[in-house]
Amino acid sequence: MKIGVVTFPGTLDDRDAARAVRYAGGEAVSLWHDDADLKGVDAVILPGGFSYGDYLRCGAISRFSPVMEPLIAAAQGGMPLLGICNGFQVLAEAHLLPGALTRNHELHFLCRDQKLTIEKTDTAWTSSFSKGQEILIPLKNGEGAYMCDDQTLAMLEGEGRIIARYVGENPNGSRNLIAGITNERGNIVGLMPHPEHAIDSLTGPSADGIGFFTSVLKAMVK
Amino acid sequence: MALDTVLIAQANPDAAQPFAELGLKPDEYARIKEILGRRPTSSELAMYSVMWSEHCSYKSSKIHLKQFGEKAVKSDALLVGIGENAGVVDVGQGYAVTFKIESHNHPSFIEPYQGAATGVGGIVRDILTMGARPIAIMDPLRFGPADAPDTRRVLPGVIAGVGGYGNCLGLPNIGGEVVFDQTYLGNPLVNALCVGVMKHSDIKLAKAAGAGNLVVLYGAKTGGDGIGGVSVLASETFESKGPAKRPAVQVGDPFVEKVLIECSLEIFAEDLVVGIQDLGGAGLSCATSELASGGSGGMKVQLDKVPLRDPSLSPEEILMSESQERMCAIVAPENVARFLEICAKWDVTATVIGEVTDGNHLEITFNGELIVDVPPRTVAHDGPVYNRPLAKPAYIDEAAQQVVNPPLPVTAAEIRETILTVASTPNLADKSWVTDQYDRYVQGNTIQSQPDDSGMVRIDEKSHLGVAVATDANANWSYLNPYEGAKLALAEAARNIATAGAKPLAVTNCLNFGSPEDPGVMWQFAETVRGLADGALEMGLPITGGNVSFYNQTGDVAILPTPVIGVLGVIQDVRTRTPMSFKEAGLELYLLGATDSNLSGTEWAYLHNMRGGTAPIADLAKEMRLIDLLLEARPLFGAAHDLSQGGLASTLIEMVLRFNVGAKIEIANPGISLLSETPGRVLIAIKSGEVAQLLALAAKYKIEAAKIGITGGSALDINDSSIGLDELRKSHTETFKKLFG
Amino acid sequence: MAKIVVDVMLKPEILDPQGKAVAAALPRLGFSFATDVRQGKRFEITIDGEPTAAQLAEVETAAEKLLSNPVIENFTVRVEK
Amino acid sequence: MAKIVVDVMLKPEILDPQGKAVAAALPRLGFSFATDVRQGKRFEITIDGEPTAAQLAEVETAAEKLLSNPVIENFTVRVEK
Ligand SMILES: Nc1ncnc2c1ncn2[C@@H]1O[C@H](COP(=O)(O)OP(=O)(O)O)[C@@H](O)[C@H]1O
Ligand SMILES: [Mg+2]
Repeated sequence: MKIGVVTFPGTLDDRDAARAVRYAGGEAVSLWHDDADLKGVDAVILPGGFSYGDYLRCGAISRFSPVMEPLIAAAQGGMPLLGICNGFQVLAEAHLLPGALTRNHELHFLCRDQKLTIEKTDTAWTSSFSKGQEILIPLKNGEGAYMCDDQTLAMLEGEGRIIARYVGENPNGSRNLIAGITNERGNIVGLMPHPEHAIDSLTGPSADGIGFFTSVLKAMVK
Repeated sequence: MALDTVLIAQANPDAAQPFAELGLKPDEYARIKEILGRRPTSSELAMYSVMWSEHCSYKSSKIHLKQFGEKAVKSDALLVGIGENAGVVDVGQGYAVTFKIESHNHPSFIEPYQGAATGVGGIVRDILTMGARPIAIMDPLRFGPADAPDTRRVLPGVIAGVGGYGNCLGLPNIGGEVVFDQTYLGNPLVNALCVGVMKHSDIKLAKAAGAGNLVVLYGAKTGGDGIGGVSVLASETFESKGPAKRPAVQVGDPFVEKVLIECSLEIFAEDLVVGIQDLGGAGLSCATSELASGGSGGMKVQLDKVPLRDPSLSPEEILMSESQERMCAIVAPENVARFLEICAKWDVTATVIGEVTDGNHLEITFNGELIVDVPPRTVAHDGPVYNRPLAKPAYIDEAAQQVVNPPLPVTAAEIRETILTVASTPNLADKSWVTDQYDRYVQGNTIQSQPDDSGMVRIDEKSHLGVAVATDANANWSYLNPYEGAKLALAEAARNIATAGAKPLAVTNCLNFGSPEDPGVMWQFAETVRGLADGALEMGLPITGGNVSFYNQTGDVAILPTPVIGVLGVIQDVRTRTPMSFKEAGLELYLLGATDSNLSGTEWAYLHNMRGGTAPIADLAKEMRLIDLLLEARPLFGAAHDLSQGGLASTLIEMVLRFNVGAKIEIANPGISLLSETPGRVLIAIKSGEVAQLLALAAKYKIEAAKIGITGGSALDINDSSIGLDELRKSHTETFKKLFG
Repeated sequence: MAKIVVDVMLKPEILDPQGKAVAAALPRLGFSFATDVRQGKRFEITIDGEPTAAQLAEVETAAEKLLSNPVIENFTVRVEK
Repeated sequence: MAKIVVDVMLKPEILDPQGKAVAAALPRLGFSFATDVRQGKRFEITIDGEPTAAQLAEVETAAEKLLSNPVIENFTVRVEK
């Protein structure tokens, strides 16, 4: 099972995402932003970081990278695609997912161990979890507040497309405590916190994050 | 604008030059003339003035820093020592680790965000220059009083700047310090440390060897950053109207640096460079003269080839610009095409600006005219050396006379009150408000970070080899006795490494002081260096590099002498480290090391406005026995945490809050027991069944070991007093939010 | 040489934490003039010569596609003297 | 009710990484109009009634002390209709 991990200039968590794929038992293939070639991968991760310095708006410049064209087409055709943090921002900027990620309400970069509940388990990236399961993974970003208009919010809630919510105090001002969402089909997922930093309790707050990566491997076997 | 060339300098030897405005003394100017056998061109004057500045030439400190070489221990672990961009240490399995601290104090006072950000950027480039991948940063910081209005301007900006730059580079922040004192109000200290790792074979040096090899400048374009001072050259020598405004502040672009790191590492991996140097202070002046004098000595540079962000820059300004995110590489001609190709891949501007030549002339031309022709060593290494007068300041003996007797808690209510005060005082309060703004997870190798005693990162995923780094300074003790203060800071940093189970290997330092022209300050400095050199020798640790920051003073009030000492250690398997606290109830708490009643220089005395007394005398032989004990007894420990500022009180607070497991403590003489800061102490948690083994080892290493309590519960109970963990946490964590939130 | 200015502001219904923080800071510094503050971005684009209608149309497109995110932001384009 | 606009831009001699990134992105998207891009901040301040001279003077002071950093930025204040 080959999972592509895209590197944009300024991407930081590509090696961690690749490690998470390996830990889960998959093969990680690195994809370069400037190369419109998906190298035959079965799924793709857009990892965290500060692509293009997060200048202008997070993800705004990266979404126009050459690799995005075949990627968008493949994802629209059903290929599993996970955007973590900056990757989520890219997905929102590319309108593959609704809404936008905006400045944290306290206006600081925030790095902390965050509890989430998994609310949707029938997506390509969350099937290893049980509904309502609480997990602990790092949250780290400056612009992680999920924003959208009321209509979109009602749609997301109504269709059950919120895959994970923050537990407890709202860390960044996200509407309805949204930590991650999916598209209708369940193959594209955007998640603000970082499961790739929680695959081993030696280096992370838990090993809870591995579930996202084992999920997609299962989904692809099917 | 007329160009001052070597020919003109020869033809017009008596032209007046603004050397004083550039910070050169008349005798220094005379020496330049003597070296060149003529007056310098304005470009040469620019180079000498900046390279012979205190910051670049170490003219006041050199004579003292020599001791680090003279007293050095012979260490097989040291692969590259003082003199290069950063020292390199062998940590085994073919890995080499490099680390260094630098200061960016003054710029951070002027523009806190950019000052701190570019401070991080600069030290990271120093580490990259050695051929290493940067893997972690730390940020020892000092500010004025926590509630001073200017601290509310400086601190949030500095924190945002350290985070803004470091986070964007993808470097985990694994520790640092935040300390407040009145003397830092106009002189905040922003020190930044970076650690990097490489294979032995990848070590790179700053040398331009091999005639015919090319000089490649790559990274950001050159702008007018940080050259406020040099504009006098343009205004006085050339045009009466003067040049456009030149910013004194440098603005960093962390995105460009991140790309520069990846691009450089790809270049290193293909072995495409002969020598390399980052551009930091003194920009191209420094890089070209250091590269040339580090190699065979000759170099030709075409300055007009330098890509400019601001086309109005004069050659003098291009030579002195401190624009960030630039590197200079020496590349064999056959490798240049590939070098440029990698740069193009990363969208990094790269330009061949010159070549290495035979001989010992650094020749710089501008549009074909020779504007610099100097022996590079005279610029880079043969700067002036001062043996500045020094005198023990009067305050030392006065302070020694003072009685330090702050009120001590006796009753249960007083103990409670004391613990809450210690928990919430800004110097000892929880620093999450700061560290939550730093990414500690990126790269996926962080084993320890704040609030642990040391930062620890894994460097090999398979073998689990790791390194630990701690930085420490105790300016209160350094103020009372700079010699002992330096030794005590060294011992503390080493101890902080060892509590986690890592073996101390090497030392770096950042010496922050007032004006070297004040004999009292110079004495503090000399005593500090002597203490550090003696201490490192006694502990068998090589000093691999460092940095000196002078002129941190407001009027004639200097900052407290603040030698920040960094110690690096190695741990064979990070999975076996000792955590700083306990998750289990029922463990016995043992205090290793004895406590004495000296309260001088403690946080408790400071809280009661008592700054006098005498510092403890460092017992490094005992510190080393304690370290050996910690390393040998490690398998027995459930937790180990160092005692330092805030004494046992602070250590207990941090331990019970770490994993939210309380403790029951029984101590005689609670005031002294809780508040003394006697060095050489560690609190450990151990299973009852293993105590006998511990005591045997403690006896072997002649370290006192005393049971003071037991873990468990949801409160910190000390004798008859009790504080619930929730209340304690609130008091510990609220301080920073209230002040800066 | 001309300067084209693109102003980008969050839509009124989108929460603006930066503007809110400024609005809260002003009274602490003794300034009482503001009833509301919103913070946005200003782009100054330099072009060679006087802008043509075609160029201005291009700037509009760039403002819509790149400089702003229509999900949360509005923009205006104008030529500045 | 009136709107006062404060525009804050980095001084021309100061590096503007954001503007640079935008300028580099435009041609990649096929836009060739820009010879330079600078990015700054725009504050829209709402006040009750028409602004008085005293209020405008206050806004100037606030712009200098809070909204901009004079070490690296310039600002302009104007009333918008
Ligand atoms: N306090 C010190 N202790 C030991 N070495 C020092 C100290 N200060 C400076 N050095 C060494 O002197 C050399 C020059 O220092 P510096 O100018 O800071 O380096 P760079 O030019 O790379 O910034 C370096 O090798 C540095 O490690
Ligand atoms: Mg250097």
